Amino acid sequence: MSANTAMADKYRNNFLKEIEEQVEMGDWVKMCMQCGVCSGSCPTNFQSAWEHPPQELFMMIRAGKREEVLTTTSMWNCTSCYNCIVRCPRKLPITHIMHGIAEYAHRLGVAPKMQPTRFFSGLFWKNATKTGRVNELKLSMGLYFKDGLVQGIKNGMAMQAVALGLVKAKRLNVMELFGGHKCKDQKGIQSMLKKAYEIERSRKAARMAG
Amino acid sequence: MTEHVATNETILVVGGGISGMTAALEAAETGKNVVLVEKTPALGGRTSQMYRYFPKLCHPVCGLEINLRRLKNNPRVRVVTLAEVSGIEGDVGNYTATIKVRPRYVNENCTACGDCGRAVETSVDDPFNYNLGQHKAAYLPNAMAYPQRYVLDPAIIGTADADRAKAACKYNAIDLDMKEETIQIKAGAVVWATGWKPYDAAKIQPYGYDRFENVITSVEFERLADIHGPTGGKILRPSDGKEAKNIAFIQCAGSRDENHLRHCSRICCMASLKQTHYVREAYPTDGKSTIYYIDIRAIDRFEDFYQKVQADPAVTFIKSKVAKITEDAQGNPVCHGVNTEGYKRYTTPHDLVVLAVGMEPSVKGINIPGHIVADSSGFIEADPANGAVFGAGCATNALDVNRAVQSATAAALRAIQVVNKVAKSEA
Amino acid sequence: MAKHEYAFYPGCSSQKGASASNYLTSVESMCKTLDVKLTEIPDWNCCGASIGYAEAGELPRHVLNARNFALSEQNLPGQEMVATCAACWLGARETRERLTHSDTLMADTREALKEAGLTINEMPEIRHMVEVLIEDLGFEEMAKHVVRPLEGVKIAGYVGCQTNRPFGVAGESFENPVYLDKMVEMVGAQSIPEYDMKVTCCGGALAFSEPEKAQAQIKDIVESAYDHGAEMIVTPCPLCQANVEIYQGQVNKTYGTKFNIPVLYYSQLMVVAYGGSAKDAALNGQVIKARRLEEIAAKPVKR
Amino acid sequence: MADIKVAAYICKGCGLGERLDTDTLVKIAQKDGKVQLAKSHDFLCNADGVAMIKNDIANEGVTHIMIGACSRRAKTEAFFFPENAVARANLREGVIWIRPDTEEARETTQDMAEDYVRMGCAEVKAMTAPGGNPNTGSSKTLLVVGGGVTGMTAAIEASKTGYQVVLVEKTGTLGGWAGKLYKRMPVHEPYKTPVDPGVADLVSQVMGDSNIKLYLNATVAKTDGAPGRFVVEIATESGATHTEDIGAIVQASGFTLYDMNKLPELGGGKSTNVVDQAGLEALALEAAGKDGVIRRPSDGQPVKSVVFVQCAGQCDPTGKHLAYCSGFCCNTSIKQAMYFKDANPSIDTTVIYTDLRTPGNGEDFYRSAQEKGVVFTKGKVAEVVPSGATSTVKFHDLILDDTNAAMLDVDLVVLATGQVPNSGVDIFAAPAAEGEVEVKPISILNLNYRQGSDVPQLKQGFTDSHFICFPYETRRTGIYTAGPVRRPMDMVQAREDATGAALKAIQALENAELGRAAHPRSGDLSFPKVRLEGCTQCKRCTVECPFGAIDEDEKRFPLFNESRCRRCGTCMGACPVRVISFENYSVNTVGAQIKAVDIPDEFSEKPRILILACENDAYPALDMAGMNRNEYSAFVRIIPIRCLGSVNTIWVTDALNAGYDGVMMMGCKSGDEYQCHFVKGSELGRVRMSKIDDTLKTLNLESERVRDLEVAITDIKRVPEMINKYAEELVAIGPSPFKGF
Repeated sequence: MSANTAMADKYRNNFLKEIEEQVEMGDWVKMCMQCGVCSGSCPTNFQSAWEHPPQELFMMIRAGKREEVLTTTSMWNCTSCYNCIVRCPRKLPITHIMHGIAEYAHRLGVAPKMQPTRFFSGLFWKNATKTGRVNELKLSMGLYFKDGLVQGIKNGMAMQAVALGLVKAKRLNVMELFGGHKCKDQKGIQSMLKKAYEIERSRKAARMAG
Repeated sequence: MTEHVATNETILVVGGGISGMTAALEAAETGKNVVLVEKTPALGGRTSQMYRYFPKLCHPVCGLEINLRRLKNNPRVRVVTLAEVSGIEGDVGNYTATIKVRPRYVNENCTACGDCGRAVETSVDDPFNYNLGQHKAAYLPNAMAYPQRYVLDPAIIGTADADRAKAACKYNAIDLDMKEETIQIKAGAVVWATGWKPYDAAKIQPYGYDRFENVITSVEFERLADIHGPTGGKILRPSDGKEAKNIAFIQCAGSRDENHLRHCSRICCMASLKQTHYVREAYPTDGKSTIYYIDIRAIDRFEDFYQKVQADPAVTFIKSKVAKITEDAQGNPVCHGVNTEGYKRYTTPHDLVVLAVGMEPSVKGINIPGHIVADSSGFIEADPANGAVFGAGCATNALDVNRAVQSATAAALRAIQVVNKVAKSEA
Repeated sequence: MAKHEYAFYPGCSSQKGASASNYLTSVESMCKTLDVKLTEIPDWNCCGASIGYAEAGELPRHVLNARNFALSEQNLPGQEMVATCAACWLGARETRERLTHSDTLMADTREALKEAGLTINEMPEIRHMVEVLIEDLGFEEMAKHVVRPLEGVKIAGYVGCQTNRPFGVAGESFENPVYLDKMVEMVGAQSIPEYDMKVTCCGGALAFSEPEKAQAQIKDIVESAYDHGAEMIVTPCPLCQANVEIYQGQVNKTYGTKFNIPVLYYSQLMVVAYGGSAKDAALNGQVIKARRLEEIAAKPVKR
Repeated sequence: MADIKVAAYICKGCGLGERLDTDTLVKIAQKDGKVQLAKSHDFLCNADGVAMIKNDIANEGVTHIMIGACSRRAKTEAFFFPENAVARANLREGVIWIRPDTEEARETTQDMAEDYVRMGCAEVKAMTAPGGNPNTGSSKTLLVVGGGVTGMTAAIEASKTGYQVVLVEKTGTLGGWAGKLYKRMPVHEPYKTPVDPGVADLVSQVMGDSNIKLYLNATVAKTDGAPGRFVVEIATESGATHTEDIGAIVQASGFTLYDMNKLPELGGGKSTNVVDQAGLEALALEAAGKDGVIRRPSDGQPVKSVVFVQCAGQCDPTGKHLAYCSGFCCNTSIKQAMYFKDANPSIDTTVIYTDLRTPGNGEDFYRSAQEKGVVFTKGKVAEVVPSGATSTVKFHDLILDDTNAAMLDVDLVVLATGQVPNSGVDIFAAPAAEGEVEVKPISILNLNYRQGSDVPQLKQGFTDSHFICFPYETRRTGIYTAGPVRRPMDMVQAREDATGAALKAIQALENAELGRAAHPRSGDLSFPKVRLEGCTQCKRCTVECPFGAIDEDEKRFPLFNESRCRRCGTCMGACPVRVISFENYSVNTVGAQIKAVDIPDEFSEKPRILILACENDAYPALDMAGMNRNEYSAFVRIIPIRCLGSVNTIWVTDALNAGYDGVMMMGCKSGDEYQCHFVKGSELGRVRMSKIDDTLKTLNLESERVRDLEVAITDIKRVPEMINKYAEELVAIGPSPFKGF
């Protein structure tokens, strides 16, 4: 049984409870009063509409629309601009809730597979935690080649001008592909993070049991 | 109104708005002596600055006229204007209030003939019109002003203008040597009716009240609609004097917001619904109102007023807390947000935006002499610890006029109970 | 002994040959003039940035930042941590807030840190360089060192998001912060207080993953700068700087615009105003050259 | 009439001296006004001027004073002579301030001033200083009808003030609705958790109060008399009736929940698992008595899911159910939802609302409920379908715009049905149409009044009052309604309201003893006198009095209950034979002024227009027009009247006969949203004047010669415009044929 169905089964029809226990800052969802200031403050929602803006997601969660919420691309449009947070009259940490729901959907493996930001987000984290520091070049390459070699070259070409400009300005170092910046104590970082994941997993499990 | 001597059978009423006047008059008409203290130069308070009341759309000054007549005929009420209570000593049945009285520079000889106003050259902001307009530095506070007596703005004292005013007065009513004085008033009980102040709209940064001229507050809008207001009752927008025909009303401007006021101010929804009538009245054929709201709180008998406005095709309701206001090239404020009923995004320009600002108790922040128990919003709570200092009207809660009068009448009785006990013990 | 000393957290983008290396260079020269001593936190690591959320989860993210606290505390005891990158500052500060308000989270963090042989006793304060300049030195002190005012240059102060929300610089408003405008005036240039895109989001990490969305934002930001007659844009954030500068060519392709406006860091303006050379200010690091500034930097210093 | 000495004083201040020929005015007062003493003064309102008048009163035996100066609304402290009859000729606001200061205007302006002096003299001569009401009562006992929170509070507060109280409760127990509550919303911070209703405490206070005489299982069988001297018969279960002497009455008859059986579509009456808010309180009390678990009525199973339906049968524009919102139900549902969540957080509780209304600190209560996990859904409930032990709630989710949203397997549905006031018989209700079965509600007060048994109602059954500024002023003097019978309200407000009503009642009985009028002419000592010899028993006065002050004696003559009277003069206006008058306001005081005006002949091209202006709104508006120097025609002569209702047609016909070219009547707005301070005065006046056309025909005059206008106190621009327009129209119509007769 997949992690997703396990959870769905565990929380039967109480999606709100599931979100409260399993999602970072999820226990704030119930405090929303549907004023919509978050949806109206979101830049990407205004550039090109989210499928479901934050306040609507909160209502859907209360209405138990589990499938729709976890599989939507919406949260992945968050740019972490924090407009919603500072304007929310109920002080909901909306940015973090968006990240939290996204992370949860990702964890359950139900988030839209090739959603570019989902992909990039994961890529970034791996890139950053591998050596302890971000390797911008590898990061970009990784992203361009996410849809395979051909598409990668296309993407690369498209970004060529940009890349070239940066290289000229000594702000992109081709040598980064081989080695590049890194922390000394990579081992320590790895085991530290491994521990952190363990603890977090056990905490969430405990919440579910309790 | 006369100058009776205050004793500990006297009731001190602080605040000359509708709550304070009601408390004072109800007590006086029950045979008690009252001293009514008002901060500004004239009685009437916040409601006298309103154009119409909901739900009857009648005029606040109409009720004020009656209350003033009751006052003029009642020797038991002594009115002290330009006065603020700075301290209260003593205990139930035996208080002594210290009151600072600012100089008016005009004595009782004044006939309100207006000669000084014509003589003076300086103009100053007119607080009665929320500084939307100016008046001469020698002025009658407003058309209904009681006492009906001119005031000199301290700004001109010691200038040639002050001398001009003095020279113009045939009745030697102008006394430039008046100084601030401190008087003491004995009282058996105190009614604290200092009312409310509109929440500082500049603090609601996304709405740019401090940046956009055509974003105003609901109380300012009252002055625009009022015949006695700066535009003589025409609804013109501040930036360019253009007729404002397409007006947005934004609810919960400060209220129901943990970044500002945590409480719901109760009256703002009704105020905006009422103000859509002003738009209709001013522009019967092409006036348009849009109300952005979270919940319309047209409580109890006001509901049918709400239903009437809903039926008006010139009024649109959008369930949304406006996210932010920007200004376009024509100086139109533009509302950005999402209608949460079915998720519709909007970016809508208006001629004028009116922020339905919340009610903040005037007592908030200032320290009421004699430790009053107030809630976290600053409203006075009914509490034995307050002794014989009784809150009334909007100093105690976000109330409409009807409820404020209720509250003031109740406070008057509580005060009477105290002075009656005093009278008994002294008899 | 310098006037001000801080534990320095440069962040990934400020490393040599990385996207904000010019930022670092200019900050170093700026600090020299202002007698501010920055000591790099040994072996600091990435803040995780907000974009890491899909994999990061809560605790790992905080642990990552906590490691920097621990290192700072251990190696530079008593010093406050200063970040030049808005994202690093925000990530670190967020972690600090959460750890302060949750004992469980703090306990879990300590447990994880053990694995790296580290621990936290007192978390250092987390400051952004801009905060240090404004709060610890002050505009007056900063202005003292101006020897080559950037007279007649009109500059749009683009604050962006992360130095401004949710924490922001003390006393500033989320919707209309003015500290950048003040800095612009401080260096003798002309500010544009009415620049209405000053807090518009540049699209952040979406610039990589969903460029068209980010670039739509960038278009507004640059366009408005032009509309207000700006010759250049100044910002306190590496991601803002990069996004707004390097994608202008692509924006032009998409929207048929002719954008070509330099985007600089406040530190670069200050270095030039303080009499530094184009090199000190790392003007060579601009993808869109800041000619006007280069000219000024070439001028002799008024003494 | 006792020998009177009239003195006229003309002020020269405020430009009167410059703009007018005041010496002539003094002569006019002597010659035409026929006053014994006439003086002018440079500055009449200053200490010296006032001293002069006081001296004349003391040493010259002056009894009647005519002051020709500023408006009667100005300088009231200076010209305060309560012992004397005083008239004010408004030469400032009413003459020089509304006329241009030009040579050509000088003559007409002077004419105006002279007429006002004549009018003032004529008026004051027709007045006498009021002697006071002889038929006062002196009972200082309050009657409180209703033993709920409102009634108990009124009783306790009155007792605390030192008054005796008779408290009548129709059931066997005190407490009313609140007595049936498990808990209530908190009244102090923190507004987070329901608290004890505190009714028991009120009950014990009442029981332990020697000032309060309590009748349980009792009703008011008959209320006779007037403030200060009510005689009330109280019928008790045993059949015995007790008679009490009462000074004033507080009616706190409360409310009944709207009947949920009228809401079958919401499951009302269809299943025991669909209850109203009272039903839920009962379940909560029952649970509290046992294991604290609220159980499903149908089978006693613990409730695992509950849905609250807001505005059930309320806020209904169709007219089928209640049109209004009851105000308290949102907080009540929130409170009741907490009953469940506080006991067991895992119970699903949902509140379905369209607009959630939690004013003031109720917002904290709302937040607290959300924290506790109560789910709030903005939606319109279409249908509640009970089946077996559970129900399905079908609704339109307004946020997700889902018209087919539904909550399944709901154990318990609570309908927030709202308050219906127990306000007794609607005495002005239209009689039931043919075939329609009329269910007359039971009277609360059984008033033995000519106009009916209960306090008049406004809209939706709530008792009538000057709703905004003067909420307590019912249309039955000395009887004050409080609590949900006056408007929908929660307990906190009801207690506040009760305290206020107690004060008004105390005030009423105190003033009744002194013969002083109640609001709005508070303190007025005048009262209507009737010359019964002239009365034709037409009953118009008894029918029209807005306050039901006039009954009929056994000989069918009008019987005035002075202390019920509010001095509006409507009876005086209604009387066709003009036998009703007040000492300081009568057919004569106004008639004399009308006659005093000097009417120029038709060749003078000086028309005359009589304006009868309501003293509460129209007259102040005209004053303020003057203060703003908004000019109007010099041909008008304005007489302030107490109320349009007091206008007697004779004034109009007299004026027209005397050669006035037109008459304007200015009164307040009437109808549902009336602005008349005597409630019905302006309406009655209008009805009366609508019949004036016939009179005009008999005089064969154009109907344009009389104009009835609705004027508000803010019409400071509009009124002058209307006057000037009318003046022009009259020129077109031509002069009155009656001139010079």
